[in-house]
Amino acid sequence: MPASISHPATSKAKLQALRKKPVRKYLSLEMAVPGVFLLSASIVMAAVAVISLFVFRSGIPLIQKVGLVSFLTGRTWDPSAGIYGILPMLTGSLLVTITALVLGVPVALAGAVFLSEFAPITVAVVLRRCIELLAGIPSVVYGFFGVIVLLPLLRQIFGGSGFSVLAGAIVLAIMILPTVLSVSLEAIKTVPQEYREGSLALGATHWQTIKGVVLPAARSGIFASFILGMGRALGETMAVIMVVGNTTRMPRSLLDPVRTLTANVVIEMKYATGDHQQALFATGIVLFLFIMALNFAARLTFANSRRSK
Amino acid sequence: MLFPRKFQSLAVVSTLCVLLVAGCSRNPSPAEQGSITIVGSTSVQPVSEVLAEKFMQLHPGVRINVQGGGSTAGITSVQSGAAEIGASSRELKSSEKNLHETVIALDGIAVVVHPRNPVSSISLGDIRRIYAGQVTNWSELGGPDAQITAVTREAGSGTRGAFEEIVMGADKIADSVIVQDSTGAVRTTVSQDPNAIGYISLASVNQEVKPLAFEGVMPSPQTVRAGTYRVSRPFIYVTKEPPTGLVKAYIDFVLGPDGQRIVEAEGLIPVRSHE
Amino acid sequence: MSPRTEERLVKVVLWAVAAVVITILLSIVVHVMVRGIPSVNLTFLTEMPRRMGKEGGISTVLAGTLYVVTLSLFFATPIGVAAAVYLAEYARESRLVSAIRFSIESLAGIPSIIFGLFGFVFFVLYLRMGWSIISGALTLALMILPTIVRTTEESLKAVPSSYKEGSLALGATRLQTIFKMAIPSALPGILTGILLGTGRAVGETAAVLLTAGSSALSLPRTIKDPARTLAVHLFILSHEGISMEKAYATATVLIVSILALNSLTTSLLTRFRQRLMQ
Amino acid sequence: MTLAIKIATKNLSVYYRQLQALKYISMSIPEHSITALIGPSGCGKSTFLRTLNRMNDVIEGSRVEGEVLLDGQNIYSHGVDVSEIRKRVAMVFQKPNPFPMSIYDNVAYGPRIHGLKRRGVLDEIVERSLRAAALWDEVKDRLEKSALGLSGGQQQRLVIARALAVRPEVFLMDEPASALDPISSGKLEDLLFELRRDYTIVIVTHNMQQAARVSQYCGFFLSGEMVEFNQTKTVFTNPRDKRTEDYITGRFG
Repeated sequence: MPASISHPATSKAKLQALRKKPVRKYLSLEMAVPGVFLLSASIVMAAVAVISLFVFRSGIPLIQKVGLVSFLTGRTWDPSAGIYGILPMLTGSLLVTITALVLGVPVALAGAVFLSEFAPITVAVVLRRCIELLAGIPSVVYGFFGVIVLLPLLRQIFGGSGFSVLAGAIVLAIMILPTVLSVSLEAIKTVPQEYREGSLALGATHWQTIKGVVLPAARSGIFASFILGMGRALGETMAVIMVVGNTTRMPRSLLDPVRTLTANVVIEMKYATGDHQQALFATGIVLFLFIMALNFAARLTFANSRRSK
Repeated sequence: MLFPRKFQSLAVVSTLCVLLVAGCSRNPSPAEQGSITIVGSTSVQPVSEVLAEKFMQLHPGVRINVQGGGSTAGITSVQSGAAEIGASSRELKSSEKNLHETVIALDGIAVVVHPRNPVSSISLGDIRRIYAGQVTNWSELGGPDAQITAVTREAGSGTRGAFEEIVMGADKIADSVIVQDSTGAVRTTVSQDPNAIGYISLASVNQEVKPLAFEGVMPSPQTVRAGTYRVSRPFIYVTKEPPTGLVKAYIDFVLGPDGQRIVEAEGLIPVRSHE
Repeated sequence: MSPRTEERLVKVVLWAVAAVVITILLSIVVHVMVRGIPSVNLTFLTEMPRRMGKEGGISTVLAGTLYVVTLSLFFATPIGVAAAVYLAEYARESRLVSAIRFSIESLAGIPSIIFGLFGFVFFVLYLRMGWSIISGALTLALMILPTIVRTTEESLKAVPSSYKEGSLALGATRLQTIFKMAIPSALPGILTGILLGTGRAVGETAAVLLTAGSSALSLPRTIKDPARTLAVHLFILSHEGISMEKAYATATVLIVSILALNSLTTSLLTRFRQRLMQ
Repeated sequence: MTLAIKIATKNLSVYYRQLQALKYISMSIPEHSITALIGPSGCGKSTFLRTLNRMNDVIEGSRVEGEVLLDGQNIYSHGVDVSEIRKRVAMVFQKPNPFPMSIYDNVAYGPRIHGLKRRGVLDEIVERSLRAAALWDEVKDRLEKSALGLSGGQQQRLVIARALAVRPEVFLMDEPASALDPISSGKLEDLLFELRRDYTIVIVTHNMQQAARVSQYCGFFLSGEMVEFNQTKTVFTNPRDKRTEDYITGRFG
């Protein structure tokens, strides 16, 4: 082949290669990398599936054996006799959680309103840092504090052992405070400034504006913060164990000791075998479904809020 | 059993995968590699740690990991091969009897109250009635007029098992009794509440709580060993097979004079004479 | 009550609430630190714990914490960021996407004890990883994944679409736009997510206890070795009643590290914002 | 044409931290008329408007010097009830800002915060205000629906109705038509003519034709100063200041 022909041909091919190569490389990357992204996103899905699978598989046999209804409504928990009823723990979890919300949510909400509307800049900065720190403290420290400070205090005031729904609720109220506060703070902050100005321009006071326009406009976000707080309270373990007394009897007042679902799992898992161990996994399943349902509720409220905006 | 049979074969496959993923392999015979994992009862953990420290001092090439997790976790781990030695503070269940067990020590269980509590001795009947929920005020036992805060361990705990067997007999611990899930938590509760009563490992008794004489006998290593103090339980090392190699060397050390001296120093009751 | 008096009253109440919150926080922190600080010194930080932590220091515990947390970030960060990029930049409303979103929210809501149970049956027993750094790290990675995904997605979405359009209009491909424009702009948010996750991992007890074990007798050498983290150490010290003095000291170290982590986040963010402003 | 003075400012200056945004403005706004404020972006006309009902208080770091007299009373003097001032001096913003609640609740919001609770009276006020804002016919069947479902023009008239419900004396409007299409904008101008009989209106606008069409008085702002204030006719046909002329004839950017 004569060089005079081959030369321009190769240079042309080279040119083409030069022009095409990076493009093709990029095209394949453009196709492949999103696949990697999707794969990563799917890992999360797979994780939830595998977690559900393993936890369910370890607990369902017992629920089948005992029967779902008698498992959920049984008032006696006596593993040595093979009796597994979690109604006291279910009640305990709900009682502790609801009391914690009743105690913690108003404070958190007030804190959020204070931070976004009334606090001078410096105070707000200090307070926010404190809230962050509060959120970062491991739950064991809270439990620790509950045992050493709270229980003796409750003993002094109410008598008895101090171990109670109330003790658990107070500790949890402090623990969920940062979550509820920061999420509702975000919700309040995203309320457009125009709403505030509109209300002020009508002669409303600052507080009337907050009450009449800002809080209603942020209500779905605030509600979501309650649900998040509730989820945290329901799921909290270590701090609660240390202060609620962990009895398996149905509580009759806020001053009675109780056991929560999480406590049931953690306390007995160390030494449980066979049916007993499965019963603890089954307790975990109940907790799991409960929290999933809560998440679902939160999701629905979010979806509703988006639609109304 | 936590897992159905068919998963065990799957487990083999997955182990291979894990070996690939983790990039480092577990030697099938850990004895030669010089590493032992002891998993189990948190009551046994402190003495195991001291024993392991000493053993590692004597054999610098050996590595011993001591884990908590509870008796069941220990037994399960031995069954599944995740650990060489399981530590149990309760007697093995009949379904677990296929494992090999070595009693390394005895542990007395002391009934304790707040140091300011005037009561200093208690009968078996009284304890039983307190825990069964029939006696609820200290005045019924010659103490002040105050409600009793009875504290027990969680279901399945070795300490509770021994307590139920020896003290409670056929009676059940009432569901109104406060449950704490560790020796330390029971001790803290009793040390803080003047009206509390609890039971803990003799080795964990300190000046924060006051041990009661039980049926007229004070708990001590001597009385437990002599058999006059009746509330005690064994500390057990569980292995899958009769121990061999490094595991055997370690257990022999524990049962030998050095090991048993450590056992005694930790407040437990040796099972072999070491004089 | 007139609106003006009402407003004054509300202000007083809110100030009082803020004061109460601060007081509670400070009393917890001060209570722990006052008892802890005297025992925290170089020996405490560099010595191995002896007799379950009753004597000695926390060197192996510090190392264990470092290993477990770093490894969990090593797993969670790339996956979390990639998942967030998918959700923020590629996802259209579809069944798959809403399933992914629901999974993330569920994962975020699962209590740590469930993670612990799962990690125990899956990593420790089923995959036979045993109580090890790797089991603990994988469990923690799953736990902090939603935090990273959510914060990263939020910050990617907060990048003005005009930036992206500007980049695309210059002929950059979508991928180039993501890597050269979107991710760098969202970096502070991504960093916050990672640090938040770190905080959660450092403070977690139940999940680590059940998966990474609690051995603290020697320095872990490989990822198959068990480890004890600071939070677990604190739990064991206080819960088993081993040594309150050491427990307070450990709690102090833990609180100080969380504080340091928080300040690091804040200062990084401020520096980043300043750079953007210039 | 001599009318009573509703609002007067004396040496009014506004600072945002170090920056002086308004410089010594003295102006008298006559009653029952429409006063337009014109000028390029950032000249201070919106700032000026917001000082007239103390909406500037909301902005952090702002500081006012000088006096604003409403019926001869300085609204910045000590002990003045800001709510009372804002009740008398209503404000309509550039972007319609109905609250995320029903149409009815939007209009009833003002009377309610000022202590009115009786449903019958509220119904009456809502209807009267919506009629006055020329919106009643369009919304009378959907009063319980969310106000966010209205069109932009309707929203802006709703906001005016909401302000009317508190019976103000003065209306401040900050470019109320700039976000609206020409038809809605026309409707709004018609409404302004109606309102002029009972209220004093101050309107900021970018739209010179609009200023010329609707207003009787006109003020021209530039760089925080008021260059010229006069009858609209005079400002547009015979400006006294060269800068006003340049602006009106479009010589500014």
